[in-house]
Amino acid sequence: MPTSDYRIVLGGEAGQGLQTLGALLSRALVRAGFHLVVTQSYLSRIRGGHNEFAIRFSLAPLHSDREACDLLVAFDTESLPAQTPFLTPESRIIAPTSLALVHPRLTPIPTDHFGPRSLENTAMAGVLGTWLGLPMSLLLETLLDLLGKKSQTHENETVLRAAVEWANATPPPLRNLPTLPPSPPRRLMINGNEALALGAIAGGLRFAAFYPMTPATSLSLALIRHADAAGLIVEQAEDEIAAINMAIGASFAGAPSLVATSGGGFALMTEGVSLAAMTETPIVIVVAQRPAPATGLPTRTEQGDLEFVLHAGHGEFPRAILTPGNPQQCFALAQKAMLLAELFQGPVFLLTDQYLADSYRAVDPFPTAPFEFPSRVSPPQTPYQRYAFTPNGISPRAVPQPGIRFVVADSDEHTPDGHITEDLEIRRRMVEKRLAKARGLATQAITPDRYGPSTAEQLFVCWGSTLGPAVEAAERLTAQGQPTAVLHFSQVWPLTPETIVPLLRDARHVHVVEGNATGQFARLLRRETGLDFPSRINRYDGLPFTPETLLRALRHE
Amino acid sequence: MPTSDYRIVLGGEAGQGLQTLGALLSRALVRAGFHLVVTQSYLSRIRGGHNEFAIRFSLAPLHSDREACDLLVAFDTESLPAQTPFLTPESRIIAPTSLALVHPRLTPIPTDHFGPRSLENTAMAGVLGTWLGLPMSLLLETLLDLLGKKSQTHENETVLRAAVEWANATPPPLRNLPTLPPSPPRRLMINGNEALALGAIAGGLRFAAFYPMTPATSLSLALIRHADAAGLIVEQAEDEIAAINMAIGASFAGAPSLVATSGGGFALMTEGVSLAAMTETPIVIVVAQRPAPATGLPTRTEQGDLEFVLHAGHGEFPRAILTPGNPQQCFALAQKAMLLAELFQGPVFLLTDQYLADSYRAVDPFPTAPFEFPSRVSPPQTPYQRYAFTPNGISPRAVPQPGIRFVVADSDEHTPDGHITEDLEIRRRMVEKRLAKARGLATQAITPDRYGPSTAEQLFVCWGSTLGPAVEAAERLTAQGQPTAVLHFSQVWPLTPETIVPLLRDARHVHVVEGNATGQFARLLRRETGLDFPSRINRYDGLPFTPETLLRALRHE
Amino acid sequence: MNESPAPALADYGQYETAWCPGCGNFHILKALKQALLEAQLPPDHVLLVSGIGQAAKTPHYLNAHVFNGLHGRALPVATGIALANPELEIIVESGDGCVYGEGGNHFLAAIRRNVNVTLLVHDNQVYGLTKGQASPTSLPGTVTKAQPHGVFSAPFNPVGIAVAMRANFVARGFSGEPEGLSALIRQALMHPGFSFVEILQPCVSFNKINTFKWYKDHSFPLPPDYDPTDWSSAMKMAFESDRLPLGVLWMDHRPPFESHFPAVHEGLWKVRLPSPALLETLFDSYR
Amino acid sequence: MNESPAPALADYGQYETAWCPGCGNFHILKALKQALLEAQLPPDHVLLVSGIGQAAKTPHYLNAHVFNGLHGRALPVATGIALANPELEIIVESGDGCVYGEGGNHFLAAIRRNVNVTLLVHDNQVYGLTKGQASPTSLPGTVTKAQPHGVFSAPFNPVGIAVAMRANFVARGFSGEPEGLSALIRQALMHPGFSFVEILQPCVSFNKINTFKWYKDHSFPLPPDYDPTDWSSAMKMAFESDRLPLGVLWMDHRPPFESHFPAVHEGLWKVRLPSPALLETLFDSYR
Ligand SMILES: Cc1ncc(C[n+]2csc(CCOP(=O)(O)OP(=O)(O)O)c2C)c(N)n1
Ligand SMILES: Cc1ncc(C[n+]2csc(CCOP(=O)(O)OP(=O)(O)O)c2C)c(N)n1
Ligand code: SF4
Ligand code: SF4
Ligand SMILES: [Mg+2]
Ligand SMILES: [Mg+2]
Repeated sequence: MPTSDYRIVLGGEAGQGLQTLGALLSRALVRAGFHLVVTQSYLSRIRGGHNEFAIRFSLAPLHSDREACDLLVAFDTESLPAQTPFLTPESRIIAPTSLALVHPRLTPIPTDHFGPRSLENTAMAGVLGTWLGLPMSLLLETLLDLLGKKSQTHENETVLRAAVEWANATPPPLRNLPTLPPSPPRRLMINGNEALALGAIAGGLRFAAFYPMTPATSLSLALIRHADAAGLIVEQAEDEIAAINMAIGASFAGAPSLVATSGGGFALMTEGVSLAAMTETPIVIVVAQRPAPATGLPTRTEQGDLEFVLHAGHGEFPRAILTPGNPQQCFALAQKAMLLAELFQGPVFLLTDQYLADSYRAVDPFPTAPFEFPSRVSPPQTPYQRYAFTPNGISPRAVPQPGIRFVVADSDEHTPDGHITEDLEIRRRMVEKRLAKARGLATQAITPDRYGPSTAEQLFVCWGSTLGPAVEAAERLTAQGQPTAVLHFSQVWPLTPETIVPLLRDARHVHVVEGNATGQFARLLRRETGLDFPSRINRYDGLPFTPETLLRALRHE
Repeated sequence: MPTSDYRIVLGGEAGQGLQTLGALLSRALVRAGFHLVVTQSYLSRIRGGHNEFAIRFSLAPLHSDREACDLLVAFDTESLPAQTPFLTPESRIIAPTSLALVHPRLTPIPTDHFGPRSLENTAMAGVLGTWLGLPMSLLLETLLDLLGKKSQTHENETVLRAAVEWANATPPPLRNLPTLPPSPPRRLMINGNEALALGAIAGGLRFAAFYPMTPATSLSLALIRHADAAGLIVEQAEDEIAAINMAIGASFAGAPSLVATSGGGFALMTEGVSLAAMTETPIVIVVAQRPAPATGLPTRTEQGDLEFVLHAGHGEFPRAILTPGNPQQCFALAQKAMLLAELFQGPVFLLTDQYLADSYRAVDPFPTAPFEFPSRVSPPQTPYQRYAFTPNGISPRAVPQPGIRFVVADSDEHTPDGHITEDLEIRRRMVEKRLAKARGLATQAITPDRYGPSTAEQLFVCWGSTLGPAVEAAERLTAQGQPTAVLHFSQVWPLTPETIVPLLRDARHVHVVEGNATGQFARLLRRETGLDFPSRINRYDGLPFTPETLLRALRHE
Repeated sequence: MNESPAPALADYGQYETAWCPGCGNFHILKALKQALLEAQLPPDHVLLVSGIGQAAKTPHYLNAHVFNGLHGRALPVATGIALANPELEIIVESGDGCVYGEGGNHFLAAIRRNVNVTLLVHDNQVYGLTKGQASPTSLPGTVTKAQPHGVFSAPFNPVGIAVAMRANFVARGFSGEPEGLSALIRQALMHPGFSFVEILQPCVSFNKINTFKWYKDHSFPLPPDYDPTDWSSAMKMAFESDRLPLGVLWMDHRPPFESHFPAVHEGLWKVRLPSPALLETLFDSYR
Repeated sequence: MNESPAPALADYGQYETAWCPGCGNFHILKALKQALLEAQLPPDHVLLVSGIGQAAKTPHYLNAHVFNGLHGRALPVATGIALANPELEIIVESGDGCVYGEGGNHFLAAIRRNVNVTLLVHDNQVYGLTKGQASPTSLPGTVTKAQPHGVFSAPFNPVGIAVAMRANFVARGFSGEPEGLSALIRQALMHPGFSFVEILQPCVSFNKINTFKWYKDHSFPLPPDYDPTDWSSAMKMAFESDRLPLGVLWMDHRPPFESHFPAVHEGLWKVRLPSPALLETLFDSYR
C-alpha cells in the first residue's frame, strides 16, 4: 500500500450535497498543488440512494484510483457497510454527529454547531480542509468560486469560518497525510468529457447537436458553457437521428461538427454514420459507453461497444476510432479527431466510457500550440466536382457558397459531380475511391504506447480508460519484482499490423484487459494480426477496473 | 458452353410490361416441367430506363444464372448494345417489327398485327411460347391465372391466339432448344423473399411489421397476400424504429414476430435489436442487402452488411445469423429462424440480398413435415420470474395473461423477476446468463455444406446467395479437369471452429468469394479460426456473381 | 374478460420508489391504482408499457405485467401487444420527453391508428432523469444548463394536437388533483380505442417554473356543461394556453384499429402452426 | 447577399428526369424554377436539401447546391445548414412519406424551431418510389398491395397541424396549377423563418384515387378577402377536408431560430481556430 498518497471517500445520498463538498475539496487540493484522481459512483436517480465521491491525491502524478479508503466521510448509514471492505487499521472515519454512527475509529463532527443542516457540506469542507492542511484563504476562495453567482454566499462563508476555527482547535484524527506541495503550479481539475470538449474546440469545432444521454450529456453541457466565448452553436435536437443529421448538415455547409451520445443513442445514429461516409462529410462522433444492452445501467461504466462502433452503419467505408485513456489524451485526441474528420471527410469516433467521462484529474494546462486545419477549395472553380476521383480517394473540398457551381452531395451512388447514378462502372470506382481513404487513415494511426520496463516479460494490453489502472498495476508488480509493462491503444482502428505485431510478440505473458465480457479487442487483434491471446482480464459488473482488480485477476489465474 | 439449357433475355423499359411477359413465360416453362432461374436487373424508377429480365431454363436442376444469351427479346434499342457482349454466333434476336432494329440474326415479330401496342407483351408471349414448344392450352391457362381478376381477359386471349397461330405458321428461328420434359412434376416458381415468407409462416409466424424498403418490401407483401389464410397481421409502421418495437411488443405478448428491411432501415432498428436481447424477446430480423453506404443503389445487390449485422446493437449478447443460398434454404432457414428465436429468446437474423430476394427458381414444394414449437409456461405459477437464472441461460417463458403474476420485462438491468436494479452483483450474473445462451446457439449451428469432388484441391468458400454461381463454376472447373469444391455457409454466426477448421484445412487453394469489397467473411474466419485466406474474389459493382465472374477471376489471379 | 376475483387496492402492491420526495409522480401512481381499482381491473389483466425517464419507472411501482422498453418507443411496443393480445388492458406511461420528444412520430401514428391503448403522459415540462434539460413542452425562455439563454423553440401543445387530429379520447389531468385525475384515467381506460391523458406533473428538482402552485394557478376544471363530443369547442379549449382546462376535452368513437383484423380476436399470442394442408394451398399460389 | 448577375430561367438548367410521363412532379419543378427566377435567386445562392423518394429526386433536376440525404431526414440536415451558413437560401423538397412518415418527428420540431428554411412537400398521398404503399396522407379505405383491405388509419392533415402549431408560414398549392404554385413558393421563399408549402401532386402510376381531376374537383382558391394572419379563420380553413383550400393559409412573424445566435451571423462555416489566449481562458474555468 503506497503511503505517498491519500484517499478520501465521501458517502451519502443524492441530494445531500456530496458533489459540492467533493468539488470544493478536490478543487482546493488541486489549487494547493496536489495531483489527484476523483471518481464518482452514483445511481440513476436524482435524490436518495447511496452514492460515493472518492478523492485520491498525492504529491506525485497519479494514473488511477485505487480501492483502499484512508478516510471515510459518511453522510448516510450505508456508507460504513459499503466501505468496510476497503478500510485498513490505519483508516479513519468522520461523520456529522447527527448521524450517530458508531465505530472505534470514528470522529464525529458537530456540523450543526457551525450552521444549518442544509450547509452541512460547507461545514464538513471547513473541518476536513483544515485537517488536510489547506489554508483558510484557499478554502474560502474556492468556495466563493464554486458558489459563483449563487446566493447564500455570506451564510456559507460564516459556516466555513466557524468550522475552520473548530478544526484548528481540535487535534486532527487523520494519519499518514502527504505534506503540502511547496509552490503550487497552475493545474486544471477536469474530467474526460470536459477535456474532450476543450480538445474539440481547439480542433476547430463550430457546431454540435445532441440529445441528452448519460454519460455523454456533460460533454455537450461543457460545450454549451463555452459556446459564447468560443463562437459555437450547440443545439439540443428532438432525437439522436436529428442530432447526427443536423451535424452532418452543418458540416456539409462548412462548420466542423460533433455529436456526443451513449450506446443507445448511437444505435439511432448508425444510419447517419453511413450517410456521412457516403456523402464524405466530416463528423466527429463521441460514444461514451455505459453497460448495455438496451438501457442497461445508465450511470455505470463498460467497454462493450467497440465492435458495434467499428462496424456501425450499412455498407463499407473507412473510419477511425480513437480511445483516449485520460483527460490529457481526451484533449489531444479530440483535437486530432476534428482534423482527421476534415482531412479524410468522413466519420471519426472518440470512444470513451462513463469512468473516463466522469472522473476528474489534476492536469497541466493543455498545449495551445498552433494547429493546422486543412483549407478548402474557394470560388470560382467551374464546374466543381465534389467527388472527383483522386489517387488517395480524397476529393478537394468546397463548401456551398455563391460563386461555386455546384456543391452537390448525394446519399445515392453518384457521379463525381455528386448527382445520382446507376452506372455500375462508376459504382465500382466510387467504392474504390472511398475505400482508398483507409490507406491514408492508416498512415495517421497512433502507435500504441508502451509503459513500464523494456525487459518486462509480462504485458497488459488495453485500450481507452483502462490505461490508468493497468499502468498502476504494472508499476506495483514491477516494484514487487515482477517486471510488467502496459501496451495501451489510444487508437483501436485502423490497426497497423506492421507496427503492432512486434510490440505484441516481445512479451511472454500477454493479458488483454477489457471492460467487457467477451474480449472484443482481443478478437479484433486476432482478426488483424493473427495473434491470439488466451489470457483475458474482463470486468463487466459496471465498475471500472482498479489496479487491485488486475492484481487479483493475476493471482487467480 | 453447356447446351442442355437455354437462356432468354428480355430487355426493355420499365412500364413496358416486361415483368408480365417474363412472369408468363417463366411460369409456363415451370408448369411444363423445366428447371429455371430468373434474374432481373432494374433501375430505381417506375417508368423508362433499360431493364432486363433473364430466364435460364433446363431439364436438369440449375444452380445459378449464367452470362451468355441464347435469345434476346428486345423491346428497346438499348437492349442490343447492352447484350452484345453476351451474344454468341448461335444466339438469336427477336423484336417487335415496330422497333425497327437491325441485326443479321434478328427475326422481327409483327406484334401489332395481333393486337394493340399495349398488349405487345401478350403477343410476344404467344410467339415465343409457341417457338419454345409450349402448348397453346398451357400458355392460355397461365395467362388467365396471371391476369386473375383483372379486366381485359378477353382481349388478351384474342391476342394470344392470333400470335400463337402466326408462330405455328412461321419457321422458328431459335437454335439448340432443350426438349420438353415428359411428365411435368408439381413445382413452384418462387423467389427468395417469397420462400422466406412461406418458411416464416411454416415456422409459426403470427405478426410482422415493416416499413417499405427495396429489396425487402416484397417479403412483407408476400406475407400480406397470405395474411388472411394464415391468420397473420402485417402492419406497415410509421418508420423502422416503430416496426421493430411493434414486433418486439407482439412477440413479448406471445405472437412469433418478424421484421424485414434493408441496410438503411436496419440501421434504424439496431437499438431495437439490443432491446430484444436485453428483454430476451424472440424476434426474427430479415436484412435484404443492397449496395450501400447510405441509399446506395436501391435495386442492386451486395453482401456488404455482414459485419454490421453481426455487431449491431449496443452491448454484448448472443445472436444467430442465417444466410440461405437459394429459395429452398430460404424456406428451411426462415422456419429454423423462428424456432431459434423462440428457443433462445432473442434476435435471430436472416441475411440475404437483392439477388436472392428477387430471383426466381423452380423448386419442388417445400417440406410440410410437423414442426415442434417450444411450449410456454402456463398459469398459475406464482411468482413468475421472467429472467430466472438457469445453467443454459434460458429462462422458462411465460407470456402476459390473466393468472400469471407477473410477466415483467425491462430494458434496464433487472432482477430475475424483471424489475429494474442497480445491484452490480446481479448485473454480473445477468450478463453471464444472457451470454450463456451463445453456447446453446452454437450447438444448433449449421455445418457448412460442401459441394463437389472430395478430392478437390481448390475450394470456393462462400455464404448466402453466392452459393449458386460458386457451385456452377466449380462444376465447370471440375469438368475441365480442375477438381473444385464449394464450402457454403448457410449460417455465418455462430461459427464453430471445431467443425469448420477441418473443412477449411483440407483444401490447398482456398478462394473466399464475397459480394463486397473488403472481404468481411474472410476477416471473420480469421478472427474465429486463425486461418487467413489471402485469395479473395470480390464483386461490388451492384451485380450478382455469375459462374463466369468466378472463372475469369481465377484466370486473372 | 375478468375472471379473477374483484381486486382490492392492496392487490396493486406498494413499492419503494427512486423518485425525489415531493415529486408529482407519487400522486399519479396513486391515481392510477385508484382508477384500476374503480375499473375493477385485476393486476394480472393489466399490462403497463413504458419508455425511459422518471415517469417511465412507474410500472415498477405497482403490480401488473410490464414491458419497460426504450426511451421514446413505448407506443409501438404497446401497439404490437394490443394486436397480439387484445384481452389485456394496455396502459402506456411515460414522460413528455419520451412521448413528445424522442417518440413524437409514434405519438402521431398512435393517434392515427387508434389501437385500444391508454396513454398517460407525466408532463413535467422537463427532462427529469437526465437532470433538467428542456423538453418539447418547456415554456419559451426557460433557462436550463442546456439552454442557458432560455428555450427558443415554441412549446408543443400535446392536447391541442391530439384534438386537432381527432384522437379518440383526449383529457388533461393534474397530479395535484389526484381524485379528478383518477376519474379521468378510469374514463380513459373504459373508452375503446386510443385514449390519451396528458398529466400536469410538477418536478420539484428541475422545474422551478411549473410548480404545484403554478399549475394550480394556471389550470381550471372544464365547466359542467362542457360537451366533449363537440369538436369545435374542444378545439377552442385545447388551444387555451393562459389557463389550462382540466377534464375530458374531446372524445370520438372511431372503431379501434384491432377491430379490422379477424386474426386479432383468435389471439395471435396463441401459437398456431399452419397445417400441412394450409401450407400446400399457399404453395399452390406460386404455381 | 446577391452579388451575382440577375439570373435567367436557363441558369437553372434542364435535365432528364427519372419520373413517369405525366407525373405531377414535372409541374412542381417548373414552378420552383419560376419562383427562384422571380425571387431573383441565382442558382449558386440556393441550396436544395432532400430525402429519398420520387419527389426527393427534384434537386438533381436543376442547378443549385444540393444535399440529397436519407429518407425522412432532410429537415434536420437543413437545420444544420441554416445554422452554419444563413446566407444560403435553403429549400427542403421531399415527399409525403419522407416528411410526414419517416420524418414526422422532424416536421414537428422544425415547426417549433422556426429555422429559415422553405419546405416543399410533394404530397401524392402514396409511397411512389417503393411502388405504391399507403402514406400518412392516404385516404382511409385506399387499397394498395400493402393495404389490401384498405387503409385503416386516419389521414394526417399536414396543413392543419402546421397551422395548429402556428408554423411561421403555411400554404397549400396544386401541381395542376403551376402559376399559383410558383407564386406560393416565391412567397414562402421571401418569408423569414420556417415556411411550409404542401403541394397536391398526382402520381399517375400508383394513386388512382387522387388524380389531377380529383384534386381539381376537391380544391378551391382561398377567397380574395381571406386574411392569413387571422389564426382562427386559418384554423377553420386548414381543417376543411371535403374541398381543400389553395393559397397562403396562415402566416406569423416569429423571429427565425438563427436570430438568437450571434455566432450564426459571423458564419460558422468559416473555420476559425480559437486563439491560444482564448483557450487559456477556457482552461482557467477549470481551476
Ligand atoms: C435513445 C435514448 N436517448 C436518450 C436517453 C436518455 N434519457 C433517459 S430519460 C430521458 C429524458 C426523460 O425525460 P422525460 O421523458 O420527460 O421523463 P422524466 O424523467 O421527466 O419523467 C433521456 C433523454 C435514453 N435512455 N435513450
Ligand atoms: C430508412 C429508409 N427506409 C425506407 C426507405 C425506402 N424508401 C425510399 S423512398 C420511400 C417512400 C417514398 O415515399 P414519398 O416520400 O411519399 O415519396 P414519393 O416517392 O411518393 O415521391 C421509401 C419508403 C429508405 N430509402 N430509407
Ligand atoms: S427529478 Fe423531478 S420528475 Fe424526477 S423524481 Fe425528482 S421531482 Fe420527480
Ligand atoms: S411513381 Fe408516381 S410520383 Fe413517382 S414518378 Fe411515377 S407518377 Fe411520379
Ligand atoms: Mg419529463
Ligand atoms: Mg409520396
